[in-house]
Amino acid sequence: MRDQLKGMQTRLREIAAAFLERPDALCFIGWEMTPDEKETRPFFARKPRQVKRLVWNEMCHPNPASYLPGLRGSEGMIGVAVKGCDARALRELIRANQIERKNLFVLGIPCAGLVDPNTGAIASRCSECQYPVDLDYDETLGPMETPDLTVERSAPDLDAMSLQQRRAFWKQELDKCIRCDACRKICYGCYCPECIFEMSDPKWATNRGDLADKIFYHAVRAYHLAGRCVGCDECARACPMGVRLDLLNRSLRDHAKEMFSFDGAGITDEKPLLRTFSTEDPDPFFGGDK
Amino acid sequence: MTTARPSESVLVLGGGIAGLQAAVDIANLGFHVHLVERTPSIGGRMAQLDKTFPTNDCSMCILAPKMMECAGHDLVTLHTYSDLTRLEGRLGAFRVEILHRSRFVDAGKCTGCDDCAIACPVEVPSEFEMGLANRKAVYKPFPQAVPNVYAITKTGVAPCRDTCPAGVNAQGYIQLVKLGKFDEALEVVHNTMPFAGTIGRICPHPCETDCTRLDVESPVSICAIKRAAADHGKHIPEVEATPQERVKRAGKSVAIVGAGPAGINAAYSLARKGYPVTVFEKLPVVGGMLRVGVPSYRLPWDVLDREIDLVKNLGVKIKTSSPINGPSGIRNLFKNGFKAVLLSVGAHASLKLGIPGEKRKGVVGAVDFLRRHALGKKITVGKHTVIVGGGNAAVDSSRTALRLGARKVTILYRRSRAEMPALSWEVEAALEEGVEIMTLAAPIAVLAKKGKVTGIEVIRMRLEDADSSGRPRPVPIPDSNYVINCDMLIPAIGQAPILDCLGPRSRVKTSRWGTIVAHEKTCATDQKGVFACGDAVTGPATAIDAVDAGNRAAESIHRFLQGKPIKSTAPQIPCVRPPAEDLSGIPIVDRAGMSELSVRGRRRNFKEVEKGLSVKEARAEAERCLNCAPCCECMECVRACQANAVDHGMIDETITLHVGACVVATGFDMMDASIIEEYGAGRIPNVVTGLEFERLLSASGPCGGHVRRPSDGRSPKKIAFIQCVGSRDLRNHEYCSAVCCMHATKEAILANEHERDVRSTIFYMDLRAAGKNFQTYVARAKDQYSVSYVRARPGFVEEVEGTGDVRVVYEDTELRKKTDEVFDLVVLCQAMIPSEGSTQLAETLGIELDEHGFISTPSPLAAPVDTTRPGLLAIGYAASPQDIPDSVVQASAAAGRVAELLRRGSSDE
Amino acid sequence: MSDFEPKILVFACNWCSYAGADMAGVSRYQMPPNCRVIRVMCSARVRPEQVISALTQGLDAVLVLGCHPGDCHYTEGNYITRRRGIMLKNLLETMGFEKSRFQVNWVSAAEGARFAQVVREFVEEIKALGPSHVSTEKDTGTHA
Amino acid sequence: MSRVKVGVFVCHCGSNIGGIVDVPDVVEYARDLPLVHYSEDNLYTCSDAGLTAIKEKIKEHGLNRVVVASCTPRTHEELFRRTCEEAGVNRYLFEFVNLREHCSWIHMNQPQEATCKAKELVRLGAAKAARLRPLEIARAPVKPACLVIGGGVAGLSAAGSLAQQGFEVHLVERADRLGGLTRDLWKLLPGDRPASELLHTLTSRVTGEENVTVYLNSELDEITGFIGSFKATLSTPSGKKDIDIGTVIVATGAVELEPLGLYHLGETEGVITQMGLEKMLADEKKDLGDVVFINCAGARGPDREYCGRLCCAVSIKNARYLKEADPDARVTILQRDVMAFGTEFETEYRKAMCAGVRFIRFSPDRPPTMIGKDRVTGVRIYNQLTGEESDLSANTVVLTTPLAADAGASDLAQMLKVPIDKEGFFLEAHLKLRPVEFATDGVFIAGAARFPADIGEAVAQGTAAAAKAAAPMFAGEVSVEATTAVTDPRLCSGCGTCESVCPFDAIEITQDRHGRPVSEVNAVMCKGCGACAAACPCGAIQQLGFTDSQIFEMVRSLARDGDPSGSEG
Repeated sequence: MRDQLKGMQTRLREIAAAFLERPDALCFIGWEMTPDEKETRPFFARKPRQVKRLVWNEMCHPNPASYLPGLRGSEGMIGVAVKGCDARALRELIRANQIERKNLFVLGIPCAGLVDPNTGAIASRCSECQYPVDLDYDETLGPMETPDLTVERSAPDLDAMSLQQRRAFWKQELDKCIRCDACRKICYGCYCPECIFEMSDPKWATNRGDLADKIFYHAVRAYHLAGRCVGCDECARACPMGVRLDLLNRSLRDHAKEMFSFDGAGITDEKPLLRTFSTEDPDPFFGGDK
Repeated sequence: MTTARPSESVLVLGGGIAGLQAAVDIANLGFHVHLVERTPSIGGRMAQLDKTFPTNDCSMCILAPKMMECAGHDLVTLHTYSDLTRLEGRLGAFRVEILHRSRFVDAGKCTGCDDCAIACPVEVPSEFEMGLANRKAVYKPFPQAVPNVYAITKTGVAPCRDTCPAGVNAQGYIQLVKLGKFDEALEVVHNTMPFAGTIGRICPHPCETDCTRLDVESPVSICAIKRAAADHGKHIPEVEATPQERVKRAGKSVAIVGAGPAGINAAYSLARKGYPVTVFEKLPVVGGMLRVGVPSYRLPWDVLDREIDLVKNLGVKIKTSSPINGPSGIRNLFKNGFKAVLLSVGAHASLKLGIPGEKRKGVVGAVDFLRRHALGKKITVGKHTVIVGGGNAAVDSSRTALRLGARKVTILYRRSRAEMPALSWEVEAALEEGVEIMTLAAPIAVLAKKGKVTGIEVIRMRLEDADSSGRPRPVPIPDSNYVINCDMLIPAIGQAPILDCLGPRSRVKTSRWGTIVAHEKTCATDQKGVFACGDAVTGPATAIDAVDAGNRAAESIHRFLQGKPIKSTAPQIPCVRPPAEDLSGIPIVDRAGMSELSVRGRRRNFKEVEKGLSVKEARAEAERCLNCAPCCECMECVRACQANAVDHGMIDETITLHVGACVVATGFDMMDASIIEEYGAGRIPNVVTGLEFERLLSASGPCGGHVRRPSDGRSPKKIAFIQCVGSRDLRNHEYCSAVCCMHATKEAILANEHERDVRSTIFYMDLRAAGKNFQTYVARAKDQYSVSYVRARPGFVEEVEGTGDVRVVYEDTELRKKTDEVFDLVVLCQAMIPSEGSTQLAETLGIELDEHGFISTPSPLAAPVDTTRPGLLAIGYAASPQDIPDSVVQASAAAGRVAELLRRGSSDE
Repeated sequence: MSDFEPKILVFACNWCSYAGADMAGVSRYQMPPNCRVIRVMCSARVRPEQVISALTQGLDAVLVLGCHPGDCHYTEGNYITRRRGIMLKNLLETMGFEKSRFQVNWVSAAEGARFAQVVREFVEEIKALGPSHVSTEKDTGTHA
Repeated sequence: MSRVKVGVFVCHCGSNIGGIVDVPDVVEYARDLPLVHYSEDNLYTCSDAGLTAIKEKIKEHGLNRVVVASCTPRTHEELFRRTCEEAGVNRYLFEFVNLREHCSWIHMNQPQEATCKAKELVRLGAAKAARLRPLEIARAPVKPACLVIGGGVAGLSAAGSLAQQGFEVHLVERADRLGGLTRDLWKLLPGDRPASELLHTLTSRVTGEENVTVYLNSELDEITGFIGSFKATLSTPSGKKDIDIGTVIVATGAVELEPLGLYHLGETEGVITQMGLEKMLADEKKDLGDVVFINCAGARGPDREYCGRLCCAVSIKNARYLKEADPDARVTILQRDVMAFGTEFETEYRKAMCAGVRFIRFSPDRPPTMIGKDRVTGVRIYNQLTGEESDLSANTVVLTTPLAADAGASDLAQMLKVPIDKEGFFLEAHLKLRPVEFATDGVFIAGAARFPADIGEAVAQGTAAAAKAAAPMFAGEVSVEATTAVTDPRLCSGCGTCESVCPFDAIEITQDRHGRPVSEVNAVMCKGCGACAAACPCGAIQQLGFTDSQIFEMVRSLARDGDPSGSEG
């Protein structure tokens, strides 16, 4: 397994180098090892010689595509390496006019599951792994299909909890939150020029730092990702206080699947969950037609 | 753009969905639209629908915005509660007359706040709810009515008020008593006379003989209710004239000779108009016959005096024991500054029997006998008293004689009991008290000894055919006379006026019966400024007649003093009753009995016999009133309305409009389903019509959307719909009404939606679901709403004994067998016919109708909305049977056609 | 929590549910006085963020009313509200709010009785639940 | 902007409000609400006295926001807005508070709670009023010219009506002649007049009118723009032609369904459709022998659920003509409900029966079957009434088929951005109350293109569509309520959520000056539902009159209060 990754990494570097040779190439976004060699971080290679810093291994958690909105409108072609979940995010970004496909050189990398640095086992996020369907990559390092991974979902299972337990769980989790907004900064889906939490009129967020304020913040952030979250769990990974934000998005994804059989964001070109409706949607509100 | 913008305007007849849509579309093309609607609100039949097929839109949800758009449009003028009466002219130049029926509510002030309806005591079946629920006389057809203004249904005057000689508003005070508002009830009586208590006791109440309640079980005891108002209510009538008028009329004082009911009422009426009045009364007491003619056990003197005080309270001076006699009497009155004189001296002279021995001692005329008693003079009554005559005076004398100690009292009457003019209940009371009545007997001679009467010779009579008065003629039977011993004889065969107030050469003419000659309506005599009324003019009549005479005299004197022509110009208001079918189904409640003094309790005293109704009894009795007018002008609404928008004085007015074209959209009515007896409409309670069932379904309907069947209020689980009731039927209407198949399907779906276990069966011949999405709608009805369709035309329906269910007997043409099935409820989808009055309207408009009564369209393909007359268009159901979408299309087409006709005056006409 | 009087926010759409509320008023259906109705042109105008803000700023429940599916004056508004409502309801339950704190319902212009019934049942339900758990735990978080 | 001064007018409405709510107390409470400058009560605010009071106080106290607390806005909002306008205050600086239907009438036996609630509702109204901005009604010019697509009876009627009204009309017809389906008909009901006579009347109102241009053998290629200013490109025999129009009427009609294979149509000789029969009747070809009609052929079935509406009338008409031409011929109509609704068709149905036409009912699960190999000789039927099978001799079998949607309809629908239903017919704005309009303003529909319609209905729908189109053209402009949506480019990420949510396609993602994608609202097409404003994550797009800040402020003032009688800043 190790040398398979090694082979892919060399192929990655060759393709990146070839791309950067092109006169209109602006940069190639991939991963590089962090100084402590334990994790990877995003890396913008601008010259062919920098490709040797590009790596591909089981620690490539970050999503290179999430930096594309920042480069919107810049001159030149942008190369980007994307694994399955990143590719789904890329499709959503293109749909949302955050980057134009014609300015991109997309390198698809078939990922066989990332490793959680703390436990060494396959990351729990990969339990949700699903590849996008018929996305047009410029190049791929192999067949971009969903690997068959059997990964346990990370505990706890909120649905199994009683209301009181859930309430206590979130009180304890959200108490930890220090509103550093790291989760918003890391997420591919947060590309609004001015986020509503920074607005003064209406002053949505009260910043009183109490439970009410935090519930509001995390509920609104999760709601904004309903039908758009690809399940990369970067928000949870980026949270300095270890707040289990991913559980909110997971619950919404499960519910979308159950109620509207919506498979997930960016898998197909079908209209995203909350941008459309169906007259046959369930009507759980009492007195509804069905 | 070449279109000139003429200031043309267009008339649209009918404010239903077709009329509304046409009005909006025509206005959007720059024409000024006059929308004429017969009922108080636009909205038409669609407003009565709960939902509309096939989308099951809530009907009001889509109609209300349309009504607001139409009413709020700058170029649309609504003429609601109005009818077209005349149309003449040609395309581009029509002159039309519109009758604005009076709402009795000022549209500018009314804000639709519903306070008046809450106060109104009168309930009538609501047309909007197809008679399944009631509404008040002041009403809005439905909550979302546009304009949001109330109207009062006042089609005429109730029979009780119409027959009352004085026109007292009986229905008015009955309704107020029903509400327990005795003060206001008394005020209504005081609008006509002060004598509520008096008349309430002695009136022959002709109003009760004409009361509609008679058709149910027995008339309302109206008179007793009036008396209850006097007994339990308090109201002091005030002078109505404004201060300026009073000052102006101060100089014009009126003299009235005779303080009887006529004179006093004239004084009362004139005083309220602000005139100073002085009444001259010969007798020492006030009230005339009321005081000295009617015995106090019928009319206690304190009741009479209390009501006369009301007149004095208005400033009327009454001078008793001051007769006006001789030729100088009247002349002196004028000399003393009176500007007008009214002679109301009544008829206080007893007529003589004209038989030998009449002048003997012990023979006393009835009037004199009663007067002497009333004035407190001593009268010795014979042990056995005989009274001759069959009228009230006779009966009063008989019962007075008993009370004064007579041991035996006999009434002789020459005809039979049936012809006795006295009030039947007074005769019965007399019999109860022991008075004997000998009929078919007439006195021929008075027997006397020592100048004192000892007996009377009587001859038997037999009756032959009617004489001039319409009563059978009594003819003496030869030598059948016999003698009755008595020691007192009271002739009570009539009265005549005593006219010593007129001099011998008075310019006031008198008739050969000794009564004053005065104009029947205006009470004017031949002498200028001298008027006469009451018994003195008509001979003995009832007290209520005298009250009316007094009022008429007062009105004439008022006009005389104002220098206006003395003729009565009161508009003739029709007498109306509720339609007969509204009377069926009213629970029987018998007339309230009046508690009376026991016979023993009446011996030898003049305590009042009839005790009158208690508050509770009076209110219960008033509940029986059927509100014929229906508005009773009890003025509760006026008192309740803080915007003082109610104005009972409003009258209908006709306006003239000049329009370029006219669009007729008068819609449809439902055929009377009871014509088809075999289906039992109107006979079997649980057989209802389509529109009635729609109201039962409607959330704003009589049972709030929970369907309850008429017989026992249970919610029906199995419902049958019978189609083509009267449609496609050579006996009634050959045409197909086009919408009933879908209407039945919709109602079946809604019934199931309300309660999921409801099963419906629709009996049809051809299921005509031919519009857009209609077939899908029918399929959905079958699959999801347990509606089944049976192709059969039921022979007849019959009620299942005891359960109220209905058995439908039919031949199923698909299974080819005759069968029957029992349902909880049967809904008849009867034929829909052109709205009431369509034929006259067609004549007024000069357009032809087709053989079915719909407005004919000569070229239905090239010009689908044109009629036979250029410039007149016909749309919606009035033109041909069609549903709402087709009517809306025709409405817009009419707008297009109007623009074509009026913009370029196109040549192809 | 018998004497607890919840404060409830109701969004009603101008064409159907607001008209239904009017109809309830015209028919004098009596209701508990806990609801405050805010009129919006369509139920689709109600922002989920506004619902969450309300529930965390001291209101005990939020009810969004629209036209019956198919009746919407703007043809699709209530369908959009329905889908948003389902997702928001799930999110709120996940974060510890009781199921009925946020409800969506359909009332047509003529259904005065239904509006009254919906309001009555909703107030009873919230009264039974007691005040919102967010407002009762107004502790100061670690972060000023 | 001058300081915000809110005026609050609380109504008694006789005793309807004042009888339960302590109105003076509410007025007192309102006086010290934030930014409220003046408050008073009156007996009937909607009466003339009430309205004049408002105008006077606006001038007297320099009020620039008005709150009326009385009954329901659905009836009086327009009245009070006009009053504010007459007093010089922009009509949108007005807020309505419902104290009657939503407070006094529903809390009649709880006066304290009703008064407390009334105070809060007034506070909500004042909070929103303080944040209202002046708005202007959006207006767009409308060119008085109309494009009518389709020259059948519906198109002719529409074009004729508009022509008579003096509007410029462009009539496009795909075929080489005007008349559509009616051209191939022989005689028409009622009156058995020849179809050509009707067509002459209708076409004479179009040809020869100088403001009408007829394009034969032509089609619509492309159309852009919106009500008042559409740009259409026609492909005509003489090349492409661009025209500017204000409104469009779709009258493309429908085609007769020819269900090949059904009852051996197209396989066995002698099996024809009604249009085939009409041609034969027109060519005086009469020796058809015994004829059997089979109604509901291809209609009211699994694949085509709708009823053809007029085909029963056509079969009744032609059957009678056959009997009148050859009384000895046996003419039978096999039917599954005779849709002869109304007066005219029911009479025709009876006339046909009297002429000797036999009507036999069959049920869909036991349809008739053809007899005869190459040429049809008879029809085997199961007679529902008698319950037996029997054979009818027939030289000709005529299938009565419904009108079906024209194949080209879906392309035209795409071009005009109007919907079509599952049967392929155009979908109107509202089936009951707006049958000849599309939801998209300025585009109208008439005739069988919407749903099968007989000639009388098609002509009526044509004239109706003309009237609907004439309204904006006559007014020369279209005005639209100002509570539409508007985007703030600074906040917009260009993500297109609003565009995809808008029910009326009134939002478009365009480029701003720097080439950044930004959403833009067409105020004329926007209906003001607000769905976009609620979908936008960052609130870049707002619905005027119902902005986030206004609603947020109302909820905040409601949530933060404690006991309303306690005043707070």
